[in-house]
Formats: sequence, C-alpha cells, structure tokens
Amino acid sequence: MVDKKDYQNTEEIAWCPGCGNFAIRLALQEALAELNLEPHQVVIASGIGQAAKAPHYLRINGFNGLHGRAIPVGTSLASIRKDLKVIVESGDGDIYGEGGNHFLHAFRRNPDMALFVHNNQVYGLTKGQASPTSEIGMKTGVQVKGVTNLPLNPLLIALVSGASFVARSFAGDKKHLKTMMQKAIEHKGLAYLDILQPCVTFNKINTFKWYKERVYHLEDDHNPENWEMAVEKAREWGEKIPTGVFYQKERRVFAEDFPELSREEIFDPRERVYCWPELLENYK
Amino acid sequence: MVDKKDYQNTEEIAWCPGCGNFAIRLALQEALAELNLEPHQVVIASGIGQAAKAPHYLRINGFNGLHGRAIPVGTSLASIRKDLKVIVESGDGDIYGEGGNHFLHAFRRNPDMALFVHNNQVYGLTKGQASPTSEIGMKTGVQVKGVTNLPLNPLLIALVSGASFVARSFAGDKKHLKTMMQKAIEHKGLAYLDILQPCVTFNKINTFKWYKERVYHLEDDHNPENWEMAVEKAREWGEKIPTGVFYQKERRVFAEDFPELSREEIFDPRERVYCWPELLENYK
Amino acid sequence: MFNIRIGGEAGQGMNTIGTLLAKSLLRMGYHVFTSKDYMSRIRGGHNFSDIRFGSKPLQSGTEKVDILLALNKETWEIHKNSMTESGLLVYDPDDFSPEGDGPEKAGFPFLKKAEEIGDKRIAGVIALGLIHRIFDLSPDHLKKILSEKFSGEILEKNIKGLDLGYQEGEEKFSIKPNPDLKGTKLISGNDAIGFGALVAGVQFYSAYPMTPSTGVLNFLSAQGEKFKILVEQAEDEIAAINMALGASYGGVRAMTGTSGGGFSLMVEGLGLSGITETPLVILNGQRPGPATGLPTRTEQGDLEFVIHASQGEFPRIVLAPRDVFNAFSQTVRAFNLAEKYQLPVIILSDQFLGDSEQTISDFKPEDFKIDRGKLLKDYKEEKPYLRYRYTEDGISPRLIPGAKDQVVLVDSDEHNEAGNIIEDAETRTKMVEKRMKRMEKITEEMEPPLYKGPKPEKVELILVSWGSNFGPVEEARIGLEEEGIKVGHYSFVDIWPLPRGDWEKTLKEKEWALIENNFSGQLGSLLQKREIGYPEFFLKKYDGRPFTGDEIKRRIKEEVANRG
Amino acid sequence: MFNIRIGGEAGQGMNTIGTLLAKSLLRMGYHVFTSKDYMSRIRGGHNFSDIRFGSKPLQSGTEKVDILLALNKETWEIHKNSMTESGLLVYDPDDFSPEGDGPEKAGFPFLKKAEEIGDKRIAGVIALGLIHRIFDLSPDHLKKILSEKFSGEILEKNIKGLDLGYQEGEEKFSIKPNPDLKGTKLISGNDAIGFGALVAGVQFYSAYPMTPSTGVLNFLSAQGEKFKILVEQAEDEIAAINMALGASYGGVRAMTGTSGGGFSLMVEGLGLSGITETPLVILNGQRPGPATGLPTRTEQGDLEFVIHASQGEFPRIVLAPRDVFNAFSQTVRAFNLAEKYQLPVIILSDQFLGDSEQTISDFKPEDFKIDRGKLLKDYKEEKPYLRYRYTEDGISPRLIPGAKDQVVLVDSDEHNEAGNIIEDAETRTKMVEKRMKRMEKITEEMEPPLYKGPKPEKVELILVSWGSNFGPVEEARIGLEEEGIKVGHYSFVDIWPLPRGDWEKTLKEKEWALIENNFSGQLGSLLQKREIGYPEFFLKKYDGRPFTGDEIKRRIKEEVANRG
Ligand SMILES: Cc1ncc(C[n+]2csc(CCOP(=O)(O)OP(=O)(O)O)c2C)c(N)n1
Ligand SMILES: Cc1ncc(C[n+]2csc(CCOP(=O)(O)OP(=O)(O)O)c2C)c(N)n1
Ligand code: SF4
Ligand code: SF4
Ligand SMILES: [Mg+2]
Ligand SMILES: [Mg+2]
Repeated sequence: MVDKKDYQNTEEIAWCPGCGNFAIRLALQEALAELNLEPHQVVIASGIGQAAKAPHYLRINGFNGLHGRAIPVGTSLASIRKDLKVIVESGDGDIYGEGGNHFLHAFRRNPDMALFVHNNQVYGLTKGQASPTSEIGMKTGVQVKGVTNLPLNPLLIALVSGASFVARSFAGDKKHLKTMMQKAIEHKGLAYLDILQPCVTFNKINTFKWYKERVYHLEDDHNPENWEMAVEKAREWGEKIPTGVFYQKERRVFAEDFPELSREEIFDPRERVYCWPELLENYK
Repeated sequence: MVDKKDYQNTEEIAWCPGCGNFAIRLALQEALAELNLEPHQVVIASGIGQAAKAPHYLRINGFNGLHGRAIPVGTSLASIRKDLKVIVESGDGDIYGEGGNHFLHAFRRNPDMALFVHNNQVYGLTKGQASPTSEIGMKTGVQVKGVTNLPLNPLLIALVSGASFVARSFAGDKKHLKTMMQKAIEHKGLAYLDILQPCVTFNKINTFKWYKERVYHLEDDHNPENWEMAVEKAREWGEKIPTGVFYQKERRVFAEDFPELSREEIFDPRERVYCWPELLENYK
Repeated sequence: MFNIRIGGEAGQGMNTIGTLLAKSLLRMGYHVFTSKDYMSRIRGGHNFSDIRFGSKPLQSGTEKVDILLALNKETWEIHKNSMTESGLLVYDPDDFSPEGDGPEKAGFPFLKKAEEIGDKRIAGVIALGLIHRIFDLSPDHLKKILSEKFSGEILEKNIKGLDLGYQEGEEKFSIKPNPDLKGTKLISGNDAIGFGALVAGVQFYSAYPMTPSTGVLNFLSAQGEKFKILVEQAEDEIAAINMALGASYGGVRAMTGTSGGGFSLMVEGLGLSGITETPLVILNGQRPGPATGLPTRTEQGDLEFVIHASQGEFPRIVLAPRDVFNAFSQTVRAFNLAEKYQLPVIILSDQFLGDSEQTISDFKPEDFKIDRGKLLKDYKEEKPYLRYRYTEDGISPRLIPGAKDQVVLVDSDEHNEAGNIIEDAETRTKMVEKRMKRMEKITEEMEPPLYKGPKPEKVELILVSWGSNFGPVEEARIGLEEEGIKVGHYSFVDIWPLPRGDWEKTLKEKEWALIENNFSGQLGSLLQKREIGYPEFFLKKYDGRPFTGDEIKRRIKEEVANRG
Repeated sequence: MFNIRIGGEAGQGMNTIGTLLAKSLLRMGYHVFTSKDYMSRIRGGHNFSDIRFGSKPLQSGTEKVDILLALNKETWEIHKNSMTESGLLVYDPDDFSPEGDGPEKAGFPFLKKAEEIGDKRIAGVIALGLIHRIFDLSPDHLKKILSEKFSGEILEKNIKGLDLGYQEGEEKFSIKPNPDLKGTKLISGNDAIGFGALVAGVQFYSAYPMTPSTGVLNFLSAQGEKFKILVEQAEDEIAAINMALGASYGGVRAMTGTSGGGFSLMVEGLGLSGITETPLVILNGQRPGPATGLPTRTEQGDLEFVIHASQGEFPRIVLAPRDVFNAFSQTVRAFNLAEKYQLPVIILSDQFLGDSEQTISDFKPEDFKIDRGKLLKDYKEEKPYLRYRYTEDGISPRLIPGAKDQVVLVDSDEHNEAGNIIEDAETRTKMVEKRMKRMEKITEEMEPPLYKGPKPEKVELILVSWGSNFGPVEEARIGLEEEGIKVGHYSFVDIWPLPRGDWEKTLKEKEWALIENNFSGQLGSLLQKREIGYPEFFLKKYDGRPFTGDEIKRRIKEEVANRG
C-alpha cells in the first residue's frame, strides 16, 4: 500500500499561510496514495504561478515548464508514456489566460490525463492583477476602475469543446476535492477539474467564506451523461455554485492507436529499422 | 452615395478559380457600399492565409499582419479609432487555430468590430492540412489516416464566452451573406460571422454542393435574444446547417469609457500636459 | 553616506517603512538611493530594502550596512557580516535576541509599544522615529508625510508612535543635508519609464503582467484616465504587442512592456513592426534567464537576444538607460526615434534599474520635445497615397488612416509601394534596401558612450559598462580616484546600432575592463565585431544580484594591484 | 550537363512532370539536381521547376536553360532570355505562338493529342516522350516508372502518349550516363531531414504547418505508423515545441520543425530546453523575412537570430547542412548531440535546400550510430536520483521518468541539483556555470569548415560560405578552376559554437570573399568576433532566390579581374 507520506518532501513551501493551495496539495497527496499510485508512476506538468509550484512540494515526477504551457507538455507525455499517470496542474491565469489556446484545443484531442486548475480568480504570483475568471468590478493595480471584461466560464468552454470529463471542486471541501481528483485520475481521457481556491492575499472578494456560502454538491439526480444538464449547471454562478462531476462520457482518446512503448523500446529505438530498404525504394 | 466600384482595385487575385472567397469579396464590397461607408472609413485587419489576403483585393485600409494575430490588431484599432469601422477578416486556421487564444478572449472584451471568418475547414495556403474545423476522418498529407481530433464548434465557443452577436452564412448564398455582413457591421460590439467557404482545391468533402444541400436560413421564429435557442441551433451540424443570426444582444463594449480621439488629438497629444505638476508631487 | 537596511519576511511591510523613510530623507535635503531584494513569493522567505542617503548624489547600492532594521532573526543572521564597524542593529527583543559580539545593538519592543498605542501596524513608524533620532534628524518631515497619507485617529496614533520612537532613540551619526536640493524627486526606474511615456504622449499601452516590468503597467494604469491613455492587460504577450501595433497603425503613440519570457513571445510581432515599418516602443525589463530563471532578480542577459530577435533582417534601435533620470528621458526619446525612423525601439532595462529609486533634479516635462517624424494628418496630393513610397532616406510619409479618399495598407508579406503583396525579385530587393538604408542615418544619430573620469591618456584602465551598471561603476570610479587610482569609464546607452566615435580608437589603444551583469560578456561581443579586441579584464556577475559600487571598486583595485 | 525548365501556372502539374523526368534520368544513370521556384498561391501565377542532369555530380541550379517546356506564354516571355544558344523551346502551338527569333522551337499539340488518346492529363507525358527523344534517351525507364504508378487503361494511355511524343521528337543533344551510378537515390532536402530523424530513432514529432518546413511534417506523417512515431499537428508552434519537450522529458527522441515565424513563437520554448537541459532537435527551414516575408522563397536571414534567441544565456548548437546528403547525416548527428549535451540543437535549413532534390550515393541507414549520451534506463543507487547533479563536465545523468522509487524533476526556474526552485546567489552561480561549462567541450567537437580547392597558399581568393550555399559555390569554384582561376572554398556546417581550427589563421592571412544569401553578412559578423576581420568582397543576395553556380562564378571572375 502506498502511504501519503511517500509523497512528502522537505521543500519549504512558499505559499502564504492560509492559502487554499495547501488543502489542494494535501488532497492530491491523499488521492494518489489511496489510488495506490507510487510517486514514480505519476508526473505533474505545471506552468508558472503560485499553483504551478505544486510539483516542488511533493515527492513526484515533475515538469515545471513555462507560464501557460503545461497542457502541451502533458499531452505528449501522456501519449508517449502511457505507463505514467499525467496530471497537469496550474493556475487560472496560466491555463485560461496565457495558455488559453492549449486549453481550447486540449478537449478536441482528449489526451489521457487529468487537468487540475487552481482557480483563485486572480494572478497571485505577480501580485494581484485580474485573471480571466476575475469578476466584473474587481479592482486591482491594473484594473484600477475595476474589471470590465466578462469573466470566462471555463467549464462551459470545456463542455462545448467536447470535453469527456468536466468537474469542479473547492479547496475548502477537502474530502470532495479528493474524490473529484480520484475520479479525474481514473477517467480515461482528458479529465478537467476546476478547483475554487481562495487567495487570501489578493482576492478579497472570492474568499473562503464567500465560496463556503455558495458552494454545494451536485445532487444525486444530476446525470453526468446529460450534456444539456451539464451546461445548465455550469451556467450557475453567483448565489449558488455547484461542485461535482458536471459531465462525463468517454470517447476516443488522443493517440489511442499509438502503442505503449516499453522502457527498452524507448531506450533503444533501433529495432524499427526493418522498413528502411523499402522506404529507400521510393527515391529511385 | 458610395458605389461598390469605389472599393475596386487592380491587384491580380491569387485565389483559385471557383474559390468561395470570390463571392465573399463581392458581398463585402456590396455590403459596405450599401451601408454608404467610404473606403477610407473602413479598415480590414487580417492574418495570413488565403482568406487573409482579402485587404489586398479591395481598395480599403488594411493591416495584413501575422498569422493568427488579426484580432488583437483589430481590438486596439477599434478602440483607439472609434471613427473607423474595423473588420477582422481571416481564415479558420488563422482565427481558430493559431489565433485561438485571441478568439477566446475577444468575446470577453466585446470590442466594437466585426469578425468575419472564411471557414473552409482546411488550411488552404499551406496546401490542405486539417484545420480546427476539419471533420473527423478527413485525410490530408499530415492527417494520413484521417482527422481524429474533434472539430471545434466556434459558434458555441462564442456563445459561451459572452458573444453579443453570433451569425453564420455561406459563400454560396451571396444575398444572405451580404445581409449578415451588414448586420454585423452595424452591430455595436463584437459581431462574429462564420462564413462557410468551399475550398475547391483542398476540401473535397465540404464542397459547394455539400453545403448547398445542407444549409438553410434560420426561421423567423428563431429568437436571436434567446441564448438557449442559439446554443441549440449552433449544435446543429451535419444533415442540416442553419445560417443567419443565431444570437444578438448588446452589452458593454470594450473601452467604451475611452473618449473618441479627434485627428488633432491623435496628431498632437500635447494638450494633455496639464496634470504633470500634480503627478510630480507624488515623488517628493 | 549611510545605508539603512530593512529586512524581514515578504508581507511584513518593509516597503511601506522604506518609502516613508526615503521620503523623509528626501524632503530634508538628502540624496537618496533605494534598492530592493525580494523573492518570487508573496509571504515569507527573506526580503530586504536598502535606503542609502547622503549629501552627494548616490548611484548604486552598497555592500555595507550602517543600520540594520531586522524584522526577524533570519535578517540578523544573513546580514550581520555586512555591517560596518560602527554599525547598529535595530530590533525587537520580543522577536529574537541577537547573540554574540558584533555591532552595537539597539533593542526596542516595537510591537508591544504599538499595541499599547492601539495599532500594531505602527510598529514600523516607531522604528522610524528611533532611526530619525539615531541620525539626529527632525521627525517633522515624516509627520508631514504621514499627515498626507492618514488622518484622524490613525494619524494621531502614527504621530504618537513616531514621537515615542524618537524619544527612545539615541544620537549616533550625523550628516549635513545638501542645501541645494530643491524640488528634487525620488522616483523608481519603472515609474520614470512610465513618466517618460506620458511625457511622450503615449495613448495606448498593452501588456501582460511580468516582473520586473509590471511597475510600468501599474503606473500607466493609474494615470490612464487623467491622461487619456487606453491601458489594457492582454490575454498574453502576443496579443499585447499586436494590440500595440494596431494602435500605432491607427496613429497614436503605442507601447508595450514585458520581461524576457514575454519578449520571447513578442519576437514575431517585433518583426511585424520591422516589415510594416510601424513605430513601436517595447520595454524589456531584464531578469535572469533562461526561461523563468529568477523572476525577481536582475541580470543583463538579453542584449544580443533583443538585437537579433526575429527572422530576417530589419533595422531596430536598442537603448539601455543608465539611471533613473535617463530611463525617463530615453523613453521620451524612444518614442521620437520610433516614429522618426518608423521601426521598433527597445528599451532595455532590468530589475535593478526598474525597482531602484533615485533622487532626480527638478525638471519641466514640457521641455521634452515630441517629434512625430513623417507622420501626416492629412493627404491631399493628386497621386494616391502610397504607404511605402520609395524615398531618398528610405523613410516614407506615414498617413494616419481615415484621411478622406485615401487608403493606408500595411503588410507583413513583402510588398510594393502601395503595400500590396509581391513576389518578384526586383521589388523585393528594392524594399530590403529601402528598409535597411535607414541604418546609416540611425547609426549617425546614436550617441557614443558617455565618458567619465580623467582624460583617457591619463588613466590606467578604462571601465566599460552599459545600461544600469553605470551607477555602480561610477561610484567605483570615483572611489578609486579618491584613493589615487585613475580610471576612466565609458557608459553605453545607445547600444544598437552601436555608435561610431572616438571611443573606438581609445579602446583599441588603451587597456580596458568590461563590466557586465551576465556570464558571457554580450557588450564585449558587440565590441569585438568592431575589432576593438578583447578586454584586459572581464568583471562579470550572474548570480541575479546587481553590482554595488564598493564591490566593483574592490575588484578593480585587486586587478590593478595584480597587474602591478 | 543540361538544364530542363518546366514552367507554367500553379496547378498545371509541373511537379508531376518534373518528378517523372528526374526519376527516368536517375535510373538511366545520370546525376540529377532539381529545384523549384513557386509562388505563395495554389493556382495561377508563375511557377517553374528545373531539372538538371549530367554525368558528374550536380550541386546547384543554373541560370541557363537548355530546354524550356513552356506550359503557357508567360513562361516563354519570362525565360526566353535565359536560354542557351543551342537551347530549344518546347511548347503547344494551341497555347501560344512564340514570336520573333531566339532559340530553336519545337511546337507540338500536346493537349489535342492527349485528348485524342482519351485523357488530357497525359499531355505532360507526351512532352516527356518528346524530351527523351531530344536527348536520345530510351523511354523504357520511364515506362517502368509509369507502370509502378499506374495500371490498366490509364497506364496504357500513358504509354501510348509517351511513345507518341518519343516518335515525334528529334534528336538534338546527347550525353553519356555515368556507369558507376548504382543504387543512387534522388531525394529532396526535406525528405533527407525526415529520413535522418527516422534513422536517429525519432519517436515524436510535433509541428504547425509552415512553408518550407512542411515537407518534413508530411514525410514523417507518412512514415509514422510504420516507424512508431507519434506525429501531431499542433494548434500553434508554441504547443509544438512544448509537446516535443514533454516527449523528450518522457525519454523518447523528439523533434519539431518550422520556419522563421514559427521559430519566433518557439523562442521561449527554446530557453526552456536550455534551462531544463531537455534535449531537442528543432528544424528552422529559412525563408525570406521579416515576418511573413516571401513564404515560398529562400534566404539565409536567421543565423544570428537562432544563435541568440531567447532570454538569458545557455548553450545550444546550430548546424547548417550543406547539401541533401548532409541534411540527412546532420539530422542524425543533431539527435546525438542534443542528447550527449542535453540541449537544443537547431538544424538551419532553407527553402532552397529543403525543396531541391539531389542524387545521393547508396548508403546503409544502420551505419549511422545512435548515441543517447548519459541517458539512464534505470537507477538503483543508494542516494536519490538528482536530475541536475553537479558533474565534472556539467552533464548530469538523465533518467527516464518512471524508474522504480525515483522521481525526475525539471524546472524552468533556477533550481538546485534536485530540480527544486532556488533563489540564492550561490546555487544560481553554480548552476549557470554547470550549464555553460559544456560550451568548451562542444566547441572542441564542432567541425571546422570543409575546405575545397587547391592548397590555400596556392589560391588567389578563398570563398567562404555556410549551409546550402555550398553547392552553388562549389560549382563556381570548379568552374573557375577550369578557367585557370584558382580559388579555395570554406564551407561551414557547424556554425554555433563556431569551431576553432587552422581556418582562422588562413583567413586572417589570405584574401577572402564572403558569400551569403542575406543582406547583412551574418556569418561575417560571427567571424569578426573571432577577429578574422572583414572580407575583401561580400557577395550577397536577398531577392528570395538561391545563388546559382554560374552566377557566383561570373561575379567572382569580375571581382578577380577588377582587383587585377
Ligand atoms: C511568458 C510569461 N509571461 C508572464 C509571466 C509572469 N507570470 C508569472 S505567474 C503569472 C500569473 C499567475 O497567475 P495564475 O496562473 O492564476 O497563478 P496563481 O499565482 O494565481 O496561482 C504571470 C503573469 C511569466 N512567467 N511568463
Ligand atoms: C507563425 C506562422 N505559422 C505558420 C504559418 C504558415 N501558414 C500560413 S497560412 C496558414 C494556414 C492558413 O489556413 P487558414 O487560416 O484556414 O486560411 P486559408 O488559406 O484556408 O484561407 C499557415 C499555417 C505562418 N505564416 N505563420
Ligand atoms: S498570493 Fe494568493 S494564491 Fe498565492 S500563495 Fe498567497 S494566498 Fe495563495
Ligand atoms: S486553396 Fe482553397 S481556399 Fe485557397 S484559393 Fe484555392 S480554393 Fe480558395
Ligand atoms: Mg490564479
Ligand atoms: Mg482555411
């Protein structure tokens, strides 16, 4: 049995005390251990931001790449290394802002990986500018008169782009979060989980309290195979904010015809030379 | 009265004979003339591709920029030059592929401009690779076994991103196309028009005939203020393909508080020095 | 000259304390130089600010600390060895007890006293009172400053705290203010760049947040409404530069700003500015790379990158401001050059320059001229307007679109005079030559490096620096001169195209030292192309920290001694 | 040596005709060199292909045309002045009538005859029959080739057409095949690069379509299934490079390819490869810039760009293949270097090289070795695996992630040996040095330029070229030698880091000419940094067309004559 301590490392954590990220980290650690996955079997691909520091705070394989570019890294990795569990984990600015194009196209491909977005509705690491999910009116050092651009509804984008798994959870609801993570990791295809994550330093609107007052679990009568229902629920925001699996329906996974490469095949790609003579024939 | 000939120039057109782009060009020329707009009052911002050559084939202001980057160019131009009518015109690869992130965020801003996408469901200029809207199974030199990524439904993306105007037309239905263009140009805010445009050279699936057999006009009983209805209609694709205004509802326009600058103010921004002394006070 | 270092965790309010102290010193008539050393995190870790002041101009940080205000034990541990012999540690004995010998120590229970007064946030002001007393400085200016910021009860408590600290302090140092300092201001490099853009008449600024350039975005956002500037946070840097180009095409002055990673994403847009001949000012505030690197630190690692960025060949200008006032004036000039030559101008700043504050003398913004080059508000000639008309100097009149009966067409493909796509060899050749032709005139206009020090004939060694290294090198040079070691100093600001001038001959003949905040010596590499040869000594630093004057002085002294 | 030019509108099938002809010539035992000149459009305009053949190796195009197969009048108008005195125009009198004097003309109603046979598409094959007869070549090989392509009725009609054309032709030229040419192949530069990647064991290729690199994407897509290569068209170039890096981290050999505009978008990813030390092969197929420029033309305008691209400093390798076979072998080598040194290797090709076909001698793919450097399949030591362990040579063992009980962490921030973010000056300094240390060994490994011609002491002038200019310069050099003018030729392939070698001394002492397909002389600029000085003569071309051997020969001859 894998223990969550197996995921523990000794790095000093650079998040602010009280930040929602801590609970997310713990939930992930537990989720993985309970799924009996060992650290070497899992990779986290992340971008840049507070959330994106995640792979440093666990003992786990990690590709901490560029701001906004975790999805392409995860996509190829999940497809070429079918033996690994790939998790893309980053912030809302990273995935929906800088990385928006990859977010949009990821669902079309449906690679077999999980996508966890720490959605604190703000740019944390760069000190509090609006993110694509910041609410209208939120004032920041850049949005001095308040945000005017309509916030993105990333769940809807996912749903209309052909997502095979769309879920939301909340950092203040750790048990639920852990379950959602597990479902996402077990899903075959791109499993997208938006995580409401209070930023205690810069987001004075969407606080723990604010979320707590609004968040509820999707009822048992919510049918995650019903796309229209999922859309309806995904449009709900404000007084009440649903969490849970909005939608799940398996479909063709990216590169599913591509074979699982063995460690030997990866290490020594030589065995594939057999058809060279045939190929050379084309050139005479 | 403006005549459509005022928009004529003498450039040789590099499109293939029979290409859907010709009809689009003509429709635009007529649409603008009938709206009594003069060439100097209109700018086309385009990217790179066959469609994106549009500004060369009219006598009109043009910013023929980079592949995928016409939307940001149009956005700032429309906001800083409220006296000009801005049209962003480009291909499906350009706007939905390379430029996907700008497409996604454009609706959030809602700048006062029109967005015309020549959607031929293929990369024309680079010789026939799949575009984000190519259908599953379409074979190309790159997608040798046929497209496997789910095509994007750009109208749905627009709708869930807060678009204030979403329409579709067909290059083979010039009168309808012209009307749609006029409605788009007259709309206050971002008016998005997807134009089904047969590529006679590379797209052997979605031909004139193919579209003709499927395309129909949204009925009078379609209510463009009804978002749910618009979504329902936007999901229709295959046997029947609706065209017309799917959705229209005005809302805050990007930079609407920003004043319209006069030609003098643009030319000589000096008059704004008045508050320097006050500002300098901050630094002592 | 004294250096006060305030250190603690991110989130402990060091910036506020530092700003109050710096302003108070400024108003009393001192030259001030502040710099920041902070981590890429929001809370915790270890950050510090230095506030140096004195009666002579200050242009750099220093390795030495006269007063250390340690908000936690870690600060004490890290900085105790930097303290001067006469240095003084100021701390709160409730936080920690500094063990062992070392400098003199002044413990005072700031927090407890603040709580007694009724607001723990004023602990810092109490410390400031103490510090004022230590330097024998009246707290009156600070009271004034507090009253500009606060009122009512909060103000009262602050004053009370300040007075308390002042009473409890003990005079230790004393330094005369400079009576000539009237109307001086204390401003950071980033604010100076923003101010320069304002004075140049910028009307559009788009950017994506990125340290250390975000300060300029903040500055312009704050001023946007008053000055009719449209400021937009873009979805990414690609959008930012393309938005700025759209606005510039529209006729207004436009700018974008970023750091290396964002600049990387703007590279294609840079070439778009190049081939469309659309003026654009781009700020690259450097930080250590590659990739994410050290987000909140400083380096001069992007010089060759920005000079050569983007496919194909086109003229561009790169200016690396040497200090805070220069950051202001070069920004104004950048806009003028961009429009005069219709090309991209890159302002190459860095975290050190952007985040440091320096006293600047009084000036009138309106004395800085706006030159919009061959911009046409209207066009009424017979022949239709041609955006890329061939001209003697390669610069075509640029018409603001919207002029009655005329159209303005720009194109990222190779094009003819009208802006239409072409593919023939002849037009291509002519257009390349038209664009490149401007290089000659630009090279003539580039200013040779500023020379400081005794005549080159009289010096042992010439120090060569670029951009923000000017200050530290100058302090070193002056310090060396005071010790009888004569060295000269060339400081490059206009760095691409590399200016011509006497300096080339001088460097070929003299021994010289290259001082760069990078690993490979990028200015050195440009000089080699001019056949200046290699420096006798290359003083480099790539740990993410800026040079200080005393550090350079020490290293050069060693070098001079070694060479005997 | 003869040159057959086939010209007409895009869409008229010139490529098919050209390919059939080239293959027929190849199988008969001739050396062949083909090149393409096409517009950035799908139909219409003016395109042409050249097929040169002869009994000696051919390495370049030529200005002269022996046979012009003009599919329309425009072709005749444009190319008539390029024809040799003994040249022959082949055309269809139903298309146009070539007026005036000039070369001999052979009109034949290809289309009418094709329609008579029952398929207008075989008009081209009829022309090929005619051309075979003109050169007194048997049409048998072509028949074989047709039978490999077609069958049944279509094949019959083709053969009929071919025979008809052959009957109607008239012998005019004659040239002996080379009996030694056994097993040679005719392959384009782009296919050669794709082939090299295959042989190197590539398992992942991601790209976004962009002329002139798309050929490589097409090649690998076609071979993907057979060779177990995952080939993906990305949504943009940023995704393409980051996907490739993800795959490389996963342990497989990964590559991406693009042209300048796409490379611009990959610049940040390039730095990511640099700081994470993730091996990556990047193809940049150059075309004329800036920005979109001339999409289907050629230039060598990106050299300094790719050398300096991305913020900060890190080692990279740039290889510019000199001809088609070299494009193949350098690609194999690129993968080996990328893994040996754990860094990005850029293959700098161009449209001329990518689209030209050249005969290459027989070779065994399996003779090309795979060297994966310090890649570890497993790790079983006591101490935990550290991705960035400090080592003597700066290269750390690289573990394929997934090894039992070990984790592999890479980071775009500055990091420690374990890959965790750090900010302290000491670790930063050590990591910079660890990364940069590799430069020395790499520089040693870089091969000096290939020297061709009589010993340097014996020549009047040395021609210096890089990349694909090798062929045209070689043809010129040999041609000059035949006329008694002795020149040497240095051809650079390993271009960054610039190799050391005797060539430096030679160039310092001798007069030399720089030949580059760009405006500013970018290799020249690298040489100046080495204090080689300036060339006596700079032969540049920036009209989007490749040099030809005869053009260079003529210009050098003039130069030599002028200089007396
Ligand atoms: C190309 C690039 N642009 C900008 C940045 C600066 N940057 C770092 S993190 C960040 C935003 C982080 O926001 P988010 O992804 O929401 O993460 P959070 O800190 O809120 O968890 C930005 C803009 C960067 N590192 N790279
Ligand atoms: C950065 C960049 N990447 C790739 C290209 C090559 N390119 C030019 S047009 C094009 C696709 C065009 O497709 P689309 O936008 O659908 O236009 P169409 O030709 O079909 O009208 C591509 C990939 C480019 N010019 N720039
Ligand atoms: S800034 Fe916000 S998101 Fe970042 S660590 Fe602090 S609380 Fe968390
Ligand atoms: S390739 Fe297709 S889209 Fe392009 S011009 Fe030809 S028919 Fe039109
Ligand atoms: Mg965030
Ligand atoms: Mg298209």
